[in-house]
Amino acid sequence: MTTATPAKARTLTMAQAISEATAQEMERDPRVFVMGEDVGKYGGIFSATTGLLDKFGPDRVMDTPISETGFMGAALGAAAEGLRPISELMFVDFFGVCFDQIYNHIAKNHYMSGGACKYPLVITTGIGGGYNDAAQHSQCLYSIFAHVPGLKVVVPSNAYDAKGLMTTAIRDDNPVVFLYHKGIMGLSWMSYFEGSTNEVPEEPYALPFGEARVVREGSDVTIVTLSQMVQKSLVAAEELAAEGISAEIVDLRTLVPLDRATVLKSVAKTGRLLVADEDYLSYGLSGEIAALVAEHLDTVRLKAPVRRLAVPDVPIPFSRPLEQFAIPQVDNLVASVRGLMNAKVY
Amino acid sequence: MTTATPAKARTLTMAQAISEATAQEMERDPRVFVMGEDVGKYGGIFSATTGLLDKFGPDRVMDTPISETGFMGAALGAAAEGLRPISELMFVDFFGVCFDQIYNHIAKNHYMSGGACKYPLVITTGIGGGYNDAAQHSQCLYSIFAHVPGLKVVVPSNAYDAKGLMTTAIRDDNPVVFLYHKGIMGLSWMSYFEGSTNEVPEEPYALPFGEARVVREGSDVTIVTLSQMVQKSLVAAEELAAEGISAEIVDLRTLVPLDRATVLKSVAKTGRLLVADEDYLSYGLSGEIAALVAEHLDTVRLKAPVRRLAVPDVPIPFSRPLEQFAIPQVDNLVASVRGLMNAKVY
Amino acid sequence: MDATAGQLLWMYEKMIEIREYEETMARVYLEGKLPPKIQKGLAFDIGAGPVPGEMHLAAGQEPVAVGVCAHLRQDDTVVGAHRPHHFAIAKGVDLDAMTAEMFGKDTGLGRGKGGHMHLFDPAVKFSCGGIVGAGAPQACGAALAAKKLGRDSVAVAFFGEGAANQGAFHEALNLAALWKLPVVFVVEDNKYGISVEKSASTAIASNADRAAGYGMPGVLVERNDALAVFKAAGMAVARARRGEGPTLIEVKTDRYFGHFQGDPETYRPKGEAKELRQHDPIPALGTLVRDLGLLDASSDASLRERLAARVQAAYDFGRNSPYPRPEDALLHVFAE
Amino acid sequence: MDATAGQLLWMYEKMIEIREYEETMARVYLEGKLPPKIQKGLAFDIGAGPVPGEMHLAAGQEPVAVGVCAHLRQDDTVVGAHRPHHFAIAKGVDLDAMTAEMFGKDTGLGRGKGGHMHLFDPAVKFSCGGIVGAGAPQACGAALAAKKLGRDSVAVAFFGEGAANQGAFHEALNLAALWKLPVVFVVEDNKYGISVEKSASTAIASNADRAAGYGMPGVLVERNDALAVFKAAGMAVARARRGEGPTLIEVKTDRYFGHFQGDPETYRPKGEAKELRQHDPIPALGTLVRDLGLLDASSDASLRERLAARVQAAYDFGRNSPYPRPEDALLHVFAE
Ligand SMILES: Cc1ncc(C[n+]2csc(CCOP(=O)(O)OP(=O)(O)O)c2C)c(N)n1
Ligand SMILES: Cc1ncc(C[n+]2csc(CCOP(=O)(O)OP(=O)(O)O)c2C)c(N)n1
Ligand SMILES: [Mg+2]
Ligand SMILES: [Mg+2]
Repeated sequence: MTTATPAKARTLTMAQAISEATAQEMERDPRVFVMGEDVGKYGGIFSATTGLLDKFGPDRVMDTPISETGFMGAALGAAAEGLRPISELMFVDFFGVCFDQIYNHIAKNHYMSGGACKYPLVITTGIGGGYNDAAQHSQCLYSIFAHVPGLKVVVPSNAYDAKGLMTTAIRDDNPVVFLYHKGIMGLSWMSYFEGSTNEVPEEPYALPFGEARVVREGSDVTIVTLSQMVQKSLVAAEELAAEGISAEIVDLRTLVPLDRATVLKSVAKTGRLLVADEDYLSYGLSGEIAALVAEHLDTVRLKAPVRRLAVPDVPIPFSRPLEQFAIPQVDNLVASVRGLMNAKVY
Repeated sequence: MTTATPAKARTLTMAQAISEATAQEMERDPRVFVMGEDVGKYGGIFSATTGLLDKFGPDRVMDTPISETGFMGAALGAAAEGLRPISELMFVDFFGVCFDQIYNHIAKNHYMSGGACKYPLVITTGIGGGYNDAAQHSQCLYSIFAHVPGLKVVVPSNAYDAKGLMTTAIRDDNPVVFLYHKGIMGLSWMSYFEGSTNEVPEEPYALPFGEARVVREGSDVTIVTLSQMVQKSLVAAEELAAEGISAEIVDLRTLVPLDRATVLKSVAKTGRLLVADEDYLSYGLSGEIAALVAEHLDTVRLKAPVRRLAVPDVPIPFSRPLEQFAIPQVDNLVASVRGLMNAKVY
Repeated sequence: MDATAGQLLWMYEKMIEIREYEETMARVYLEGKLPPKIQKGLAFDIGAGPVPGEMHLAAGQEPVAVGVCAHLRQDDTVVGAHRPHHFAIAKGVDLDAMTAEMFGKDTGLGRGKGGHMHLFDPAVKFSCGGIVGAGAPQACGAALAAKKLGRDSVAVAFFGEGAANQGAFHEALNLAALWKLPVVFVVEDNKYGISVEKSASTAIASNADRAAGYGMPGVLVERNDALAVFKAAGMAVARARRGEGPTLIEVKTDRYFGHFQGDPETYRPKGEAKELRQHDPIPALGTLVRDLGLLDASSDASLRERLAARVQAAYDFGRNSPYPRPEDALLHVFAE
Repeated sequence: MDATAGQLLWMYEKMIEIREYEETMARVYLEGKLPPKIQKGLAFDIGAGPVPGEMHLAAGQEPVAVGVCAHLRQDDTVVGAHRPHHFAIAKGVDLDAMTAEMFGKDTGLGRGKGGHMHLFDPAVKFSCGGIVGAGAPQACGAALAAKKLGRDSVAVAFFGEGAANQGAFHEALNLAALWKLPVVFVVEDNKYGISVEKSASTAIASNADRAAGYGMPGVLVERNDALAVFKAAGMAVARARRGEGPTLIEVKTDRYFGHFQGDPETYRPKGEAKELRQHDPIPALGTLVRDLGLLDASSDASLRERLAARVQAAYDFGRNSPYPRPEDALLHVFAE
C-alpha cells in the first residue's frame, strides 16, 4: 500500500522565524530598516537579525554604538519622518539606560500630539534566564513595558507565532515591543525547549494582536502563561495528565492588547487558575491576570483560590541551584497545579 | 469655667515633615548628605529640602548637574563607602534616564555580593498629577519600583507618616525609594488635600515599614489605597457615610514591604474590596492587591467581585477636563463603592 | 554669510512676535491663579486659571530661535525642549492651534493632550518635550531619515546648557558625527538650569568646546544677538545640507522671566533680569533695520501693531475654543 | 615617575597570574559545554558545565590592569566592568573566593549569587558589573566619599572603548571634573565592542581627546605596555591623591580571546588574535626585568610555577567548594 507523502513541512527556530519575517517586510517595504548593537556582521547576539546584512546591506542593517538612548531616540525621530525602524535592545535588562526615550516619548508622543503624529517602530529585545547569566542579563520585565501606556507588547512562545506576530508588529503604525525569550530561540549554543521550533510557512503572514491561544485544552485547571513558560507548561501538563489532571494552557502571546475574554472563558470552564510567569512575582503580570479573574467573580466561579508562580521577588542569582530555584521549573508547575486541585474556596 | 488649654499641637505640611526628618537625621549622623537638582538654594522644587542648605552648608546639601545617571551612580558609590546619601529625583517621571543605576545596581548589588556590601541610601521623588503638568510630569510609577526586587518603597499620605517613614528610610541599611505626592506636600503654590497637613511631633521618631494603617474603620467595603488617594478616599467615605455606606480605608504606606495581613483582615471583615490607585491600571499596584485577595479566597469570602479604580491606561493628558477624567476623583470613588454595594459574586 | 534684507526683517518681525507672545502669556497665565480666587492658604495655584500647569517662557532668548530658523525650510525638522515657544513660532507652527493647546482646547495642536511642553506640528516638522536632553537623539533620527530618503533637509535640536550634561547629549553627538548626519545642535546658555548656575553644573565654560570630542565643529556665539546667531547657524545648516555632518553651537543668551512662571527666583541676584533687559536684542535689531532703511518709524509701529493683533487673535482663538469631552482622554493611545 | 624594582616585579608577576588565570578559565569553561554531553542539536551549551553563563576573558589586556593598580592602595576603590578578572586580580581580590564565585559556590565572593560579571570584594574595595558604562558614576561616588571623609584615597573606573559612547560616561566625567573628584577613568581600547569596531562606534580616534570637553587631562597610551600604562596612571593617581581632580586615560590594548567564550568571531579578520599575540606584553616585560637583573631564568621559572600553582589552587578551591542551598536564593535581597 502506498500513500502520497506530504511535502515535508518546514520547521524553523524562533530566531529564524523572526529574521525571516523581518526580511520579508524589508523586501515589501523600503521604509523598514534595522538598527542596534551587533545586528550587522554578527547577525544579532540572539540571531534575530541573522542574514539581514548580506541581503540588505549596511544602510538598512545598521550597527550602532553602545548608546541605547541615542539610537532609541533616533528610531523615534526616523519613525516620525515616515520610516519604520526596528531597533534592537540586546537584552531587556538594559532598558534602564534608555527607558525615557521608550516610555516618555515613543509611547506617548502619538497621544500627546492628539493623534497627529505616528511612530511606527518595533523594539526587539531578548528576555529570560535559565542559562546562568545572573541578575543583569536574565530578566523578563515585560510587565513594565505593559504597564506604561502606549506600547503594544508581544511575547511569543514559538516560531510560528513569532513570524506572524513580528510581521504584524512591523506593519503596525504604533510602537511595538517584541520580547523574545533566549531559551526558545533555537540557538545552537543554548539549551532550549524544542516545542518552540515548529512549522512555519514560507510566505508572509500576519497574526492578530490581542488573541491569546489555547495551546492545550483541558478541564481541571487553566494555566495562563506566555513565552518560554508555555513550553514548560506543556511538559508539565503531560506529567499532570499521567496523574489524571487535565490542564488547559492559555498562551497570552500579546500583553497589550490583552485577550481578557479567552482567559476568562477558560477559567470559567475549569474553575481553577494558575498564572505561570518568569517575571518577578509582585506588581506585575501575574497580579494582573489574577486581578482580571477577581474582577469577574460575578461570572466566573472559582473552585480554588488563584495561584501564581513567578520569580519570588529576588534578583536572578547566578549559581545553578539558586537560579533553578528562583525561576519556576516544570516541577514547580506540576506541584502548583496539584496544590490547586486540593485547595478549596471559603 | 477654665480648663487647661493643651499646648497647641504643631501641624506641619508633608514637605516640612520630610525636611525636618532629614535635618534631624543629618544632625544625628554626619554620614547623611543630600544631593539632587535644585536641592540647595532652591530648597527642592517641591520643598522637600527647604532649609537644609542654610543648616548644613553646600558640602552636605549638594546641587547636581542634570545628570541623573551620574548622581544616582555616585549615590551608590558613596553608600558603598559607608556614607548615607539622600538623592532626589525631581519628578519620578524622569526615572527613565537613570533607572539602570537604580534597579540594576542600587537594588541588586547587596544581593549579588551575597550580603557582603550594603547600600544605605534614600531616593526621594515627586509623584502624581492633578495640576495639569501633562504626560511627562504627572505619573506615579511606584509599582515599577515595587516590581523590581531590592528596593523598599515608601508612599506616605500625610505629614505625620512622612516624617516617621523618612526617618526610618534614612536609618535603613537598604536602598529606599520615598515617593511623595506633590498634591499633598502642602505647597503654597499648588492646590492640595488638607488632611495631609497634620500634627507632627518635634522629636525624631521612626515608623516601621510594612505596616499599613487603617485610617478609617468601616464595615461595608474596604478601600485599599495610598498617597494622595487616601485623602480623596477620606472625603469619599464621608459622602458614602451620608448614604449609609460604611467604608474602611487602608493606607498601605509602604509597598515593599507590603502589609498583606492588614489588607486581608479588612477585606475578610467587609467582604468588598476597592483598590484606589493613581498609577496606571494594568500590570501594577491595583492588580497586585486584587491578586492578593484572589489568592486568599480560601480564607476571605467576597460579597462582590474586586474593583479597581486607577488611571485607565492612558498617558496623563494636559487639559483639565481630560486630566480630571483620567485621574480618579472623589466622585469616581463614591460611584465605584456604590457599584460594589450592588454587585454580587457568582 | 550675510542676512538679506528679507531675512533681517523676518528675524526682527519674528522676535517681536515671540516677545509679544511670551509677555501676553505671562499675563494670561496669572489669570485665576492668585488669591482670593484660589484655595485658602495658597499664594498661587499652578493648576488654576485658563492656562494651568507649568509655564516656561523664553522672553530674551529670541535671537537663538530666529537666528537659526531663518535658515530652515518647512521640511527641515526642529526638536525643542521644555521652553519651546520661541522655536515653535520661528519654525512657523500654527499660532492659533499652538495657543489653543496651551489652553487645553480641542482645537489645539494635540487636542489638549500635550500642553505647553508638548507641541507637535507635523506640517512644519516641529516637536518638543519636557525631558531635558531627550530631543537631541530624536533630531538625529530625523536627520537619519533625511539621509536615507535622499533629501537635503536638516534637523535642529535646541536645548539648554543644563541639558548638555545629560547622557543623551553625548550619545546624540557621537551618533551624529559618526553617521555624518545633517543635524545642528544648538545649546541655549541662559546661565541657569532652574536655580543651578552653569558654573555649578558644567565642568567647562563653553559647551562649544565639547564638539571636538566628537570631531565636529563647535561654535560659541558670545552675544545674545540675532545676527551673530544667524551667521553661526548659516554655516552649520549649510554644512549639514551639503552632507558634511553636524555642528554644535552654543549661544550665550538671557532669560528674562523665572525658570517657570511662579519661580521665586531667590537664587538669582536681585535686579539681574532687569539688568539683562538693558541689552534687549530686539531694539538692537530694530535700530539696525531702521538704519539700513528697511523700515521707517511708522512701518515699524504698524508692524508691531499687526503682530500684537496676530498674537491677540491666537489667544482669543485659544480662549474661545471648546474643551475636548472628558472621555476623549481615552482616545489616541494607539493609532488605528 | 619610574617604576621601582618592586613595582616592576609586581607587575610582571601579576600579569603572569592574570594570564594563567584567564587561560585556565578558557579551558575550564569549556568543560561540559560541548557535544555529545549537551542537548542534541547544540554545538555548545552556555548554561552547562561547572562554570556556566557568559565568560569575558581579558588575556592580552593585562598591562592596563597592572599598570594602573600598581599605584593603588587597598583603600583605593576600583570599579570594573563585564570583563573584570584582570582588574580584580591586580587589585588583590581574594583569588579563591573570586574563583568559587564563578563556579557558583557558597564560598564565593557573592555566595554564588553574582557570577563572573558581578564580583564584590569590599576588603579591597573592588566591584564590577555587567552594564556597559555604569561603573563610571559609581567610581565618582567612591571618590566623593573619600573627599567628604577627608581621606586621600582615590577611585578608578575601568571600562571599554565601547562604553565611552554611553551617556553614563559623559555624566560621570562632567561630575568628576566639576566636583574635582579624586578619580581616574581608564578606557581599555581593545578595538571592539563585541563585533563592532571602534571606527563604527566612536566618532573620533581617541577617547583621550574627549577629556578636554570636561576640562580634565586626557592621556593616550598608544602601546599595550605595562610600563607605558604605569607612567600615565602614576601621574593621574598622584594628581587625584593631591586633590587636583580627575584624569581620563585611554590605552590601546589587545583582546586575545573572543568577546565572550564561544564567540564565533566571524567579524574579526582571520588570524588577527594570533598576530596580536606576537606582541604579547608579558614576555616583553619579562625581558626587561631579566635585563635589569631583577630576575634570572631559574627564578622566573619558579615564579611561573608558583603562580600556576596558586591559580590552580584557586580553581581547585572553587571546584571543590559546596553549592549554596537552592532556597538560599531567597536570602540577601535586603540587609537586616
Ligand atoms: C531628565 C530631566 N531631568 C530634570 C528635569 C527637570 N528640569 C526641567 S527644566 C530643567 C532645567 C533645564 O535647564 P536648561 O537645560 O539650561 O534649560 P533652560 O530651562 O535654562 O531653558 C530641569 C532640571 C527634566 N525635565 N528632565
Ligand atoms: C548598557 C549596555 N548595553 C549593551 C550591553 C551588551 N554588551 C556587553 S559587553 C558589550 C561590548 C562592550 O564593549 P567595550 O566597552 O569596548 O568592552 P570590551 O567588551 O571590549 O571589553 C556590549 C555591547 C551591556 N552590557 N550594557
Ligand atoms: Mg539654561
Ligand atoms: Mg572594547
